[in-house]
Amino acid sequence: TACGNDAENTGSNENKEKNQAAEQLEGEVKMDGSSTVFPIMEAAAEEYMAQQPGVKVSVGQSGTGGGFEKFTKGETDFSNASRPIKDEEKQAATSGGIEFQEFQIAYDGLSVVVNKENDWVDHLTVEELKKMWTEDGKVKKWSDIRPGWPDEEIKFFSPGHDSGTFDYFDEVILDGAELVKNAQLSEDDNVLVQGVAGDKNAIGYFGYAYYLENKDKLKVVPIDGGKGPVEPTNETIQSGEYTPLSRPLFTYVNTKALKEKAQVYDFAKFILENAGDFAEEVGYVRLPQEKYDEQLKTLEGLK
Amino acid sequence: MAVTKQDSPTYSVREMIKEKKAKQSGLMFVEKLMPKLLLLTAVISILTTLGILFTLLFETFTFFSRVSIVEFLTEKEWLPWNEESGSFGVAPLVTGTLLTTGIAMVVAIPIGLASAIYLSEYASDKTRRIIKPILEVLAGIPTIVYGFFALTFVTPLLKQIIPDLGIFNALSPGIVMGIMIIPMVASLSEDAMSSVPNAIREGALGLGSTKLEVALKVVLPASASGIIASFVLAISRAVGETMIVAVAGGSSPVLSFDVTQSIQTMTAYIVQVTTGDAGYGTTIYYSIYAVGMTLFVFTLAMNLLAQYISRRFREEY
Amino acid sequence: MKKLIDQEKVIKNMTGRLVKNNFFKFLFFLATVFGLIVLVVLLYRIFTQAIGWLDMDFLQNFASRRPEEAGIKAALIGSLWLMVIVAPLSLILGVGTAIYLEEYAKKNRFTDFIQTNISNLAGVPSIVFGLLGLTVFVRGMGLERSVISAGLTMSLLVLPVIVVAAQEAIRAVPNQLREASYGMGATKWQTIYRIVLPAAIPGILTGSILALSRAIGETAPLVVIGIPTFIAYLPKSIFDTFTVMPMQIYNWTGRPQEEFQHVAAAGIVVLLFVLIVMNSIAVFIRNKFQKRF
Amino acid sequence: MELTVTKERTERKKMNEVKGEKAVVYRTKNLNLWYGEHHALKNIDLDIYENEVTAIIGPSGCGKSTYIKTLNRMIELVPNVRTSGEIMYRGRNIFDKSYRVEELRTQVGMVFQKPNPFPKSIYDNIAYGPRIHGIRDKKILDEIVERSLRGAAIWDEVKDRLHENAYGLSGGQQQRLCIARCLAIEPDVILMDEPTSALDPISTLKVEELVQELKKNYSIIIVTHNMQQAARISDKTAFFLNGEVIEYTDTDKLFSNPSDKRTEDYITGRFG
Amino acid sequence: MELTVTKERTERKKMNEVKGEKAVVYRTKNLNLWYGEHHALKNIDLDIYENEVTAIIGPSGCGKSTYIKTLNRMIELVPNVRTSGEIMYRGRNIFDKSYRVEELRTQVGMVFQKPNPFPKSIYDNIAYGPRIHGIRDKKILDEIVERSLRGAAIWDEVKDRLHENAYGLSGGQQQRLCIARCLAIEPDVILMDEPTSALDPISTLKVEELVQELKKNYSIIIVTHNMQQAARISDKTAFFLNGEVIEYTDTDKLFSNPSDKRTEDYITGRFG
Ligand SMILES: Nc1ncnc2c1ncn2[C@@H]1O[C@H](COP(=O)(O)OP(=O)(O)OP(=O)(O)O)[C@@H](O)[C@H]1O
Ligand SMILES: Nc1ncnc2c1ncn2[C@@H]1O[C@H](COP(=O)(O)OP(=O)(O)OP(=O)(O)O)[C@@H](O)[C@H]1O
Ligand SMILES: [Mg+2]
Ligand SMILES: [Mg+2]
Ligand SMILES: O=P([O-])([O-])[O-]
Repeated sequence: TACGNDAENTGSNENKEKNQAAEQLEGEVKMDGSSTVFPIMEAAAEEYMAQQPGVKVSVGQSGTGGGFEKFTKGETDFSNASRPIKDEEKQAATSGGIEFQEFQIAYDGLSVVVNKENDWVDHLTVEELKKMWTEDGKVKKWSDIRPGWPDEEIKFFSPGHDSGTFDYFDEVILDGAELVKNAQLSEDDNVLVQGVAGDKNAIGYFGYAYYLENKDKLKVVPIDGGKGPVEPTNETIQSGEYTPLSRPLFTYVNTKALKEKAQVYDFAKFILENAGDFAEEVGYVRLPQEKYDEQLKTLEGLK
Repeated sequence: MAVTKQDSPTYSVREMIKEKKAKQSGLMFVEKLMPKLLLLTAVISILTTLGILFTLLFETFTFFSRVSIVEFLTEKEWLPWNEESGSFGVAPLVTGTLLTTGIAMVVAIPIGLASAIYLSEYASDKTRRIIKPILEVLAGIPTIVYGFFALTFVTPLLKQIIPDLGIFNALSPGIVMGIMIIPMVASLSEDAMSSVPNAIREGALGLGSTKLEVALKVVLPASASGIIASFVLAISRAVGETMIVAVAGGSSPVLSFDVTQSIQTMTAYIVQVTTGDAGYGTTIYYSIYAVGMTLFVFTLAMNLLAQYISRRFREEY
Repeated sequence: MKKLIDQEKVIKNMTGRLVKNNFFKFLFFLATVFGLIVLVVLLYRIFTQAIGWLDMDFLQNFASRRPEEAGIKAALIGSLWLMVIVAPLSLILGVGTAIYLEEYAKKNRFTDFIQTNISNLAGVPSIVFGLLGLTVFVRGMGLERSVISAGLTMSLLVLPVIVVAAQEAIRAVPNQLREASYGMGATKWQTIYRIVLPAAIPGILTGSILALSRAIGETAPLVVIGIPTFIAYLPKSIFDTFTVMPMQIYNWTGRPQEEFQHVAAAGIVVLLFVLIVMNSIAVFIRNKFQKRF
Repeated sequence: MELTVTKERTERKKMNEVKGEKAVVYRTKNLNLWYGEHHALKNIDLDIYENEVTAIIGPSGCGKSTYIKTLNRMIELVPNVRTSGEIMYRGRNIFDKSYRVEELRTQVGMVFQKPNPFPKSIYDNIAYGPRIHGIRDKKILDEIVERSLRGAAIWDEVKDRLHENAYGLSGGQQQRLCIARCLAIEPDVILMDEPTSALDPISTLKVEELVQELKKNYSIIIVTHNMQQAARISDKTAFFLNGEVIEYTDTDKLFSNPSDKRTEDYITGRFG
Repeated sequence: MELTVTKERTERKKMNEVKGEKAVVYRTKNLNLWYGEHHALKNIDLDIYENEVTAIIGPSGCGKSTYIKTLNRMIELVPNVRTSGEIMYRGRNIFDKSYRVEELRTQVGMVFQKPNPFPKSIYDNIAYGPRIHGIRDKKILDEIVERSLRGAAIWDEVKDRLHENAYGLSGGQQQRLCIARCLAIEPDVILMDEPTSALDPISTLKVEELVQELKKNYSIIIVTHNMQQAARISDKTAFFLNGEVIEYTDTDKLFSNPSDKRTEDYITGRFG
């Protein structure tokens, strides 16, 4: 009974799936990588397996770097990433005989937040951000950033150095300069939320989803990237208005697996078809539909 | 009354044993085989160590081909994130580890030993049977749970006493780690103390000793080796504990002994990197093996020291 | 005969000694209770968070992006699978090693070396075992991120704890019992198997409870090995990929949605339940056998 | 030792007659004891006199050890033990809530059936008692140690290895060490539970002589399975059977002219 | 029991004279033993005869236990023990590489100085020996258990609690249980190291009678610190002193007319 699962299908492209459901697949799909991307892929795997119970999808969260390490050794079919693959990793892939294809699946808008009781910050420019967050040997006070702000020490909360989030912030804001030494670092964004929510002089940044979930506890800071202050919202992130702190999220697929394993191809297709929905559901922002369509074509070409 | 030919039945045990013996050639085979099998299991532990050394050494060498070992040992900053201007001095990670371990021991050793004495020397059998398993539940709670307990309960509690306490600090995870280790110290020490024969306790009580005197002057010295062994295991456990410090200690490798501020331990660093963004083949990637190696050498040195002490204390009864 | 001991002074001292005894007794009691209080606080916090989220669905569902639908089935069964490997393997290896060292090994350099080696292994951080497991089992032997890889890693991790506990327990068995058995013409192995081991069981179990509890709650080495977190199927053999409860809980606590904190708490309750069941079985056996010689 | 055991006993008996009745050290009134459900001591009434040796004899399992352990409340270490009745020591009921058991045990030393030295050096074994009672002076301790070891007839064997572990001694030596340990705190009463059962005849003789010597200052209660020993060294003897005191009287009388048939049967080896 | 111990002994002696010299069970030739540096047995030469009771006496620490433990090679459990010389058991040197120690110990049972029951039920204690030697039949085991317990004069006391733990028994009961355990495998020789030192007189008497009974089928070597016991029950007696055999001859002769001055001094209680 090949069509048994159709009833459970949700989503916009029911018709397409009905056609495919005729073909029941089996086998494993192994996916690992960025913890930022994890919730989207969890959703994808969950829904996909409801459709294709014969396929076993596992999703790990070893981090972008850890994911690529496995990926370039041929241990996984997909590697999720919150940044593009680096040259060293490309090299490792080549020497491991791995060919791959990059797909963008959603946007994340890094959100800069301050305490709810902070009534002085209305927005920050990229320069101000850089000034605040770079180490210069002195204690940073709010009054150092903009005259008129309180003469109080700023408390910094940042994701750890080894996260994709920090990496991105480092690239676009710090520009390679050293992060303030007394910043409190944590690998866990929830902890950062607590830190900022607990201290009037705190400032922090993390993924958009964490801000969305804690809107009531935090105050988000509009960022002025040259065209006036912009607050991160679904619209501003998707349209690219929220810059420079919005970043794409990726998944990389092993093209050999794509060719040899029907379930890998099928799952890749499923992701591209549904990633937008799943992204929004778990707190990220969808890409413009053209981007998904474009990538679906690329995928078809790899079959 | 006794064994006589009359009341013995038709069989003789002696004859039966002889008979069976002839058929029991398998017994001698097992007898010869067992020590060899057991030796094999004992050798597994050596293989494990070799495996660890092999795993660590290989990548550590690569690391030291990029970063000089002198820098690793003498530099005072741990800033591996920047490929060009990074600094690889392991000292901040070591002090972070020492701080949290020290605090944990200050909590676990007195409380654990005191619990052991209470359970072994004062508590009734029934109390012991109830309390010991409950304490063991404490040891079984996943460390990740403790991590959040430290962060969301102990740190705010401590902040009431120490207003300057950072949201991440060495104190809170140290204390919680100590609490986690209490059952280990208590349970293993209690076992060591329980194995001191009761006749010895009676001897001391018969001289008019209070229970405290029996515990401290007779039972403790008699079980010193077991107790020290429990301390060693506890210290090692604290040095190697990962999730609590990773969650509640922060990720700031700084060379300072200020327990109120954020730190990073060696283990937390390894977790940070293995779950993080660092690419395969980067210096950061190799640095976790060098840190792992440091951790290994560290625990090795400590254990050797503790073994030396425990040998000197050993009592036979 | 000249009295060297002044009885009056002895009686006078007595009060002080007794006060000291009672004071310390109270202190020791407080110390014992301290652990219990922390446990109560911890459990209270977890249970209040878990309430309303813990139901049959939670046990029967796989993980999900939707907190209401998220369940712990794969991780729970995965943890049990892990125990299926770790418990027998580490016990056999651990007790075997302990017997070898205590009963068979001659006092020589090699024995000393094994002994030292074991004590040192007991101190090697779990995360280092993770690196070992990744290199040797996952990659070296090509076992991938399966039950068997994780099980082997965890077994090696808890092995030294079990060895040390078993050694202490075996050492505590009075020699008179061995002599009695040998005197009956029992072989060495018969004596060990029928006399020494049964007498040492309570001690061995105590150590093993602690060790296995640790294995079931351990996260760090599995993080290093890279056990996946999202799995919506059950392993069919020890060579299948799987996940375990601490990994799943770790994942949930890191999620942005507040509701996942409750899901995590519910997961912790399940984990604690499994732990308590394990402990109870062992405690039952231990109490059944426990005696002082 | 210039006096034979018998001579000394006769002499002492004479003295007693001169002084009249001695003071009661222990007065046991209607003592009952249960191990859980097992009724181990039944309605014991027994007066024990000062500066005498009181022997307790009886077949295995009759409750000798149980009774003697009750006298210094050591029995309380066994779980589920219940008692009723009274034991007055020097006029105070030892079961009184206000009676500190440590005080009782400082006055009432005990030597056990099996040797139980501490896993410490010989010296530290003996010095343990004085030390817990606050004696720190090295010279006094040295003196106590030597005197106690001499008293237990073991000094010559161990004087050259006082700082070696007591577990290196043979069984007999260990037991004498335990006696010495008990002597070190100069108790008022000494309880001995088959103290010579692990000793060879020579050590046994020495201990028996010692017991005679000690009772000048101390009262001694000795459990023994050796009727000859009881006859040799004790002034009074109690015969226990199945947890009851069958007969309690002067040793001479009990062995020469027992008033109970069961006593007679036992001492002549006729029942069992 | 209709025969007194003495009657029986005389009878047996007569029989011996009729049969002539008995077979040698154990022949010890020039045995030396060291505990590390301590020379504990010195040039021991001793022949032990079949169906006799051989007693070993001597002061504490003289090496009695050491010697008897050497006879079933139990001494090997002590680390750093060295021996030289030979012990022939039934014509084979027990130190031979090819002699399996388990075989030796199955033939040579042992009862120890301190009771050492296994932490098992009474039944399982007795059944242990037969079981390890492959006897599994429940009926036979039941019979062996009863017979052995009766043999050790403890059946009546424990028959209702065969499946309770042996540690619940009193010291004396435990020791008799250990004797029963040894009887269960019907050895050829029984070594006893002060087997009655923990027993009351009645049990002691029973065991002594039992020893007499057993030697009809078994050869018995018994260490005792009780010279009366040696005199009562043994056929031959060896007197040990400082690890040497001072005198070894017929018990009657040794106690009535010792040829060595030291023996005389010892048995008359004159030295120590
Ligand atoms: N801890 C205990 N629990 C239960 N019953 C006990 C305990 N100790 C002794 N008994 C029982 O109480 C009775 C008296 O024991 P006790 O040890 O006083 O005898 P005893 O006269 O000293 O014997 P022995 O001469 O063998 O030492 C015995 O029947 C014994 O089995
Ligand atoms: N394991 C041992 N290690 C070192 N020396 C020992 C050991 N066992 C006994 N000895 C010593 O060997 C000598 C003989 O001891 P053994 O136990 O044979 O004496 P024994 O005649 O049985 O004395 P007892 O009547 O007290 O039991 C003693 O001096 C004793 O101290
Ligand atoms: Mg007794
Ligand atoms: Mg001996
Ligand atoms: O898990 P990351 O997205 O921080 O690499």
